[in-house]
Amino acid sequence: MQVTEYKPLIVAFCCNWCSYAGADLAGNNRLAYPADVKIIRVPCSCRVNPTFILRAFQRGADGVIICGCHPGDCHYTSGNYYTRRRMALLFSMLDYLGIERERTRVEWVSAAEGAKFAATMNDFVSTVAALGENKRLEDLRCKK
Amino acid sequence: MQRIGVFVCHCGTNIAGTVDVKAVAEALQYEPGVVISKEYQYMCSQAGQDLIKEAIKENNLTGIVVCSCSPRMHEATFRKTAAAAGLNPYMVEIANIREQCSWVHKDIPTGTEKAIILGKAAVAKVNLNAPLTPGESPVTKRALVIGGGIAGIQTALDIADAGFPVDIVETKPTIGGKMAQLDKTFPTLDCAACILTPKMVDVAQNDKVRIFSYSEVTDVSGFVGNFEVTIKRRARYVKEDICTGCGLCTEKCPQKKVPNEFNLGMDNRRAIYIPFAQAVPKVATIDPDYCTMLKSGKCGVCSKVCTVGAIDYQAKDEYLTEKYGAIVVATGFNPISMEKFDEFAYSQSKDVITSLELERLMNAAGPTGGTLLRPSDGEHPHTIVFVQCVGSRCASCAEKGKEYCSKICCMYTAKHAMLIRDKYPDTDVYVFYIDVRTPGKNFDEFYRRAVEEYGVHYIKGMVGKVSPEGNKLKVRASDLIDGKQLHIDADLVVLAAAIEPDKSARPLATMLTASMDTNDFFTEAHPKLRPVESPTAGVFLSGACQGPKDIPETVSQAGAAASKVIGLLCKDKLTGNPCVAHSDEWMCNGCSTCEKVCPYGAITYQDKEFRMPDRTVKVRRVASVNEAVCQGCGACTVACMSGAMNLKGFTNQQIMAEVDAICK
Amino acid sequence: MENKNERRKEQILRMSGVNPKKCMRCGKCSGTCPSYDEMEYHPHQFVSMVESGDLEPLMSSPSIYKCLSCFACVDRCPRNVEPAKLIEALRLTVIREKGANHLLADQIPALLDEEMPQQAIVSAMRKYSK
Amino acid sequence: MQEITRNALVEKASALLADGTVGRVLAWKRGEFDYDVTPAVFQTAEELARDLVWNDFCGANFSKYLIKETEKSDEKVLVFLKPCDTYSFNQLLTEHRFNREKVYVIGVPCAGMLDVEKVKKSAEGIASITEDSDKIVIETLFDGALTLDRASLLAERCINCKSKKHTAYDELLGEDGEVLDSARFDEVAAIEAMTPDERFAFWQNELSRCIRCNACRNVCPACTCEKCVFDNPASGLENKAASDSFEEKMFHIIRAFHVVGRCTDCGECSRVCPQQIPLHLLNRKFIKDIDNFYGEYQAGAEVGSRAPIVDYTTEDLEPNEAVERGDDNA
Amino acid sequence: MRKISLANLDALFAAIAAEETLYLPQDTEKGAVYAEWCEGATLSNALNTVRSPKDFFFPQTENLMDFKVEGKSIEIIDTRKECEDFVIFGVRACDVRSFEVLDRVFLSEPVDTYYKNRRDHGVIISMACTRPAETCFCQTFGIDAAAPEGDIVCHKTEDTLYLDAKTEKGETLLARLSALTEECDTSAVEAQQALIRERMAKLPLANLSASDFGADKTMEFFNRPEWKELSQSCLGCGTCTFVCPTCQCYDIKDFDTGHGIKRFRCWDSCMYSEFTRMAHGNNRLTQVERFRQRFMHKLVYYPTNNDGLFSCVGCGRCLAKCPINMNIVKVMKTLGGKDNG
Repeated sequence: MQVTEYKPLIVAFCCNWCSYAGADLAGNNRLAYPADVKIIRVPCSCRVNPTFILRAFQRGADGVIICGCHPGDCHYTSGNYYTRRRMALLFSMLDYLGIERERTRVEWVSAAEGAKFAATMNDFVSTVAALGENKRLEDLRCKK
Repeated sequence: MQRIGVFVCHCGTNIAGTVDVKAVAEALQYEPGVVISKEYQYMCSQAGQDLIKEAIKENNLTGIVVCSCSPRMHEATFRKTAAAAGLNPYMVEIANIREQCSWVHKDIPTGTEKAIILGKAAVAKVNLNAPLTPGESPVTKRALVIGGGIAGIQTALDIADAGFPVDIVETKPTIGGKMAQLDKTFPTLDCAACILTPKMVDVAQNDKVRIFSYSEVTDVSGFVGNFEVTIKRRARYVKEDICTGCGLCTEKCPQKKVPNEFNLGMDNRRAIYIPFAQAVPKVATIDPDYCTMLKSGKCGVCSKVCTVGAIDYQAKDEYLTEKYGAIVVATGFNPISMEKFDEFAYSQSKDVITSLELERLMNAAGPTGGTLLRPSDGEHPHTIVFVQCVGSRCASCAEKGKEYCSKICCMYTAKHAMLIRDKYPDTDVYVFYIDVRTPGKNFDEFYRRAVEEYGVHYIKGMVGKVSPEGNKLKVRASDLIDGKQLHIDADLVVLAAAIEPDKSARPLATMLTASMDTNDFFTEAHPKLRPVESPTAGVFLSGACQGPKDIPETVSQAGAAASKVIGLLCKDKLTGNPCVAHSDEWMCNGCSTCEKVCPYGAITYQDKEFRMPDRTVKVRRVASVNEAVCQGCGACTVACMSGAMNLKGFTNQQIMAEVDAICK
Repeated sequence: MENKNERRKEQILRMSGVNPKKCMRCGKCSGTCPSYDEMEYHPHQFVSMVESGDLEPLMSSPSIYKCLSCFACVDRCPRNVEPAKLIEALRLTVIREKGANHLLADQIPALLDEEMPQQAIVSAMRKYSK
Repeated sequence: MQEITRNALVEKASALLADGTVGRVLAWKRGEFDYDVTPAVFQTAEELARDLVWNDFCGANFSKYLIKETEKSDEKVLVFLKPCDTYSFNQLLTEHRFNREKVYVIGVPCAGMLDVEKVKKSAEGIASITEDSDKIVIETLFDGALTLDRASLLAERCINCKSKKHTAYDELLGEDGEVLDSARFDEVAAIEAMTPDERFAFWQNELSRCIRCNACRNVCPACTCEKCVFDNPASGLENKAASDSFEEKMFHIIRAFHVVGRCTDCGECSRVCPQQIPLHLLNRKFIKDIDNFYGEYQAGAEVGSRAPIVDYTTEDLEPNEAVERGDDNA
Repeated sequence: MRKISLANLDALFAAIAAEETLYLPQDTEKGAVYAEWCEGATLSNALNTVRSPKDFFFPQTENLMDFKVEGKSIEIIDTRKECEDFVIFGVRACDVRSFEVLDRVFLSEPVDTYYKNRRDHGVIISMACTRPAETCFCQTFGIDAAAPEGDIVCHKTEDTLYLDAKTEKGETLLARLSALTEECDTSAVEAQQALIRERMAKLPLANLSASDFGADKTMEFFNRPEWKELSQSCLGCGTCTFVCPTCQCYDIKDFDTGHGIKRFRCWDSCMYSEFTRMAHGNNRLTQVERFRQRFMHKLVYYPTNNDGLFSCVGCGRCLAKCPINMNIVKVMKTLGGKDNG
């Protein structure tokens, strides 16, 4: 496989109760993942507005991942079920507009899944790195 | 414009080892709004906190960013620090540069660069923070306990003892629950009825407690401190306040062929019945499925024999609505169905029974008057096989068994084996087990006594097959220690059936918006630290509805739930979480979308008068959030197209500022 | 040697698709096995011995041919361990390592009698051939 | 050819004005040219007799006007709704946008509306347009008369008409139709079948023409926010610039997302776009996905239904699968 | 006057494009648009483009300057680039007039240097209309579609293109093209002009009169009750303003890119509720007021400040594109009914 030098910028939205705790656990266990991942804490994955995702792409993000509690485990009972529908529709739309589907992802990471968090981030970063720079949803004004 | 202080923690070398903390502090001091940026060895230490407090006072800071460990670790600490220095605690943001930076990245340049970005994001957020104050709501000083088993009874008694009125809703005609069906209790072998019935009487006589038996909860609205609950009182066709419980009607009723659920269908009762002698309330109930008077209008015997005129064939279901400050769920458990375990022949042979059925067979008030007789032929069984873990710890098929350990079976089986050997020394008792789990006070001693003193054959291994042959039950099992397969001709096989939450729990959870796990056990707010609270504020858990429990555990959890309820009801007002949704009424178009997604029913709509810019007055339908109910998930904020709904502490603007800062 | 055994174990687990770690040592498989008394090693032992890498004794034991492949153990195992599949994989490993079928197709007619059920012939082919 | 005549509408409206059932009438008003029709409020029978028009160019959907119109006074408003308009009507009621009691709905059957752009493409300098059963006769300024098939001039939304059935009315003129089996998703499927690069090129070409005039939003019966996020400086999204391709994509994705489960596919957005961007293809993609992922759902088919975007089941497909699923549809 | 055979049009375009960027109307599936000429591109026969040519001088969005923030210091960066010469070919009489309307706004003191820069470098080659549309009413504002203004004026007949330079800029360009063109008399052009004028007279809006409107008529029209009825179906979208060749309102905003600020301006529309929003809020609160503003500006305010010149040129774009078909013609007919039958 070709070694890519591209360092992507990844925005990860993590729900406070599961995935953010999962990320903390990955830290506690010193499970490394690329520093390209920057986490934003939200109370629940259902707090993530599609606008935030587009905004991230506009400002130069190359990939956006949303992490929440596993379906059925939402701290707020049903938040991640709404996330699931919203993002299914949004991702399908982005794909329809010809935007690389690999740039967006939803993963369910529980507070106990530090290893899964790190593995997911490693995988996502390498997937996005292979795609290279986000050109289809970029805002030229935001380029340096 | 905010005046922000940035405080970068070394956390010893935990952070400083991979992050150049000085560089971080330096880089952040030029961010908009930042007036001071410092680093220190341990920010969470007293000295570190003092440093923050001083900086707040000296620089008149309006907000602070602490670059340190996870907010899950010390956000509360630093909020208190800020509050102590006179700053609103919600003007604090944490940049997680330990768990999500120094601990997962290896080299200093990378770690430092990321820490700076995380710090910038936190600064960008604080720039848009606003001081938040938690809202207040009054508390209705009355509790509801759903379920009248030992858990519910104990909780109700404890709450009533503290002086608060409490109502018990029980679906059965009597309270008492599963414990009332038990014979003896481990590990002391007290008679269950002897210790339970006095409590039932206590509860019945306590003037703070109302018992709604033969009733169910049909609707719950409101929120912690202010629930409004609709209770359906099913028609029992007997006037509860008049019936003396003399029992004459239950003797005269001509309909004798009604399976007696209290004895698990092993004998019959009448169509008008009192479940058992010590029932509370001790009043008769007519079973409308069997009463010929109710079904065809012919009979009326009970009405004729009743000396006080308590029978009322015209009775209807009644609904009553009551306000409560707290709700305790104590819906209990049931053994799972054994129908699907073909290998144990439960459906084929009457002599394969469950442990609960055995309890009734051994109970003096049971169908056999306490003599252990085979259900098929009424003979005395000589060889009895107990099978442990039937449907428990079962990963294979979800529709058959349960993945969890049912917890109580090891001990009650030891109890059964011991009692049988004690009463009928001529019987051979085999217990097939996978593990014997006895973590409890005097539990292991109890189990050892069964083996050592009572001569119960404990065999490590599992029964593979039970096949009825003639009047015997051929049991094939393995003995893993001796390395042989056993073939036993048994007279009675007792299955330790897994237990599952009562079926009423799931619809109830929906009404309460309380969460459940995949097995339909209620989820606790925290599995270790808040075991008797549901994540839904004001809803508490008591007994087996939360997970399998034995009686001592149930009673102690019942007490714990009661003390939580008392703690809540003692308050005159509740303060909430200030990070709640807020509707901008000028922006709201009244579409009701947010109302649909709110899992707590925290959003309501009302028509309000607005003075429009052109000086006209207009009535508009707008959303308003009940801050005491809102838990702050934010589902509504995304559902709201116009952006009228926002989440305090996590506003659209704050999150976008974080995005912008990260994507610089 | 160590390596060969490890490879073998890995292959057996892969072929059978069984994860012996799921076993909770209840012995229901052995309790249910109709061939129990014929066997030197019993179904639950197969599971635990494969897990501990103790393959040689199993492979040289006639027990592997005593399993009827009736799948009672598979059906009743509360943890979905599927011992019969493990035994079958062991059997296959033995036959493959021998380099020849234990039973050749043309040997079969001589062994047939009228009483023999079709099922037995089919399962015998599976059991004794690569 | 529309089944109901203009005079029938005028008579009906005049009668209801006369007997006091309604105080005003929302209907189409004739303009300078035969294709020039403006939504208007009529107060008197004289105005109706003079100016009301009902022809092949009465595409405008009145549902949204009801929000403003019902607030003006306590009188009832008479509104003429075509079948597709009634879906928007119901959806607005679902969202409590106006008081049903203040509206008197007359359902008008619709034989499909003509696309003015198609008409103008086939003839320059239009003097008049007349109908002759299934033919349209266009009298031009310089080239004499042209006779064209009516079907060839139908608007895309009418070719793919989803329903001839009125989902709401107080009174119906003529016969009600049926919900149709339309091929409206074919175009979406064709785009789905493209490669990602082709799809990107397609939309880049379409959306880059956007001039941010907001006609699509302002005409949309689902866009009834008190203040649109794109007009609200506090939202962080406000931007009038048609600066580079991102802003338009952002605008159209978010706009489509905001009407998910609420868009009735009335097609007004595409009709009014001065740059002829096929905006309905965005909304229809969402509708198609909803049908595929969560079961068929037609916004506005009834009042009070819960849109799939604000609903869920525990068995819903995962977002990452949703994209895969899109492929299978292609 | 010079002429060139239509067969040689490509050569003419190539000669222009050799030194200046040449834009001309080209057909697309969705109507004619101005696009840069390149080998093989053909001139559209459409009457006019969907969007007006005002973009060339007053683009929809334009970056004005950048700010760079470094620590506590702010640096202002002038992002203006020297504009290169360009030629717009085929501008109709109405659109040519629109440049005069824009000039009076942008070139009066203080001069808009961004606009002037482009205006100085642009050469306008106009084209007389032969087949006006039913939506045309340029003659209402004294524009002669048969004799447009411009640096070079063109007439296209069946087989020939006639070119006539009207300004110094035009003469320089035409001189450069002299090898391709030949001198001719004006007879063919005059014949065509007669035909055009005859056609113009027959247009449905030929008799539309603006005589009631004009400078200093504010009080006559401002409080007319008809505004309410006229505006009641207005959606408040910006279509009319954005397709209009003379609408010149813009908004200036700062865009934070995360690593600097870009100050840009973009077209704005008086139809928008946020138009000219100030600290105290909006000065035109209702759509009636916003609607009235647009037409009062075109027909009264602008003439008042600009020697009676109307800021409508009768191109008909708003008639064609308004989603609800409300337009200046209907406004004029309703309010200025004296001469409009």
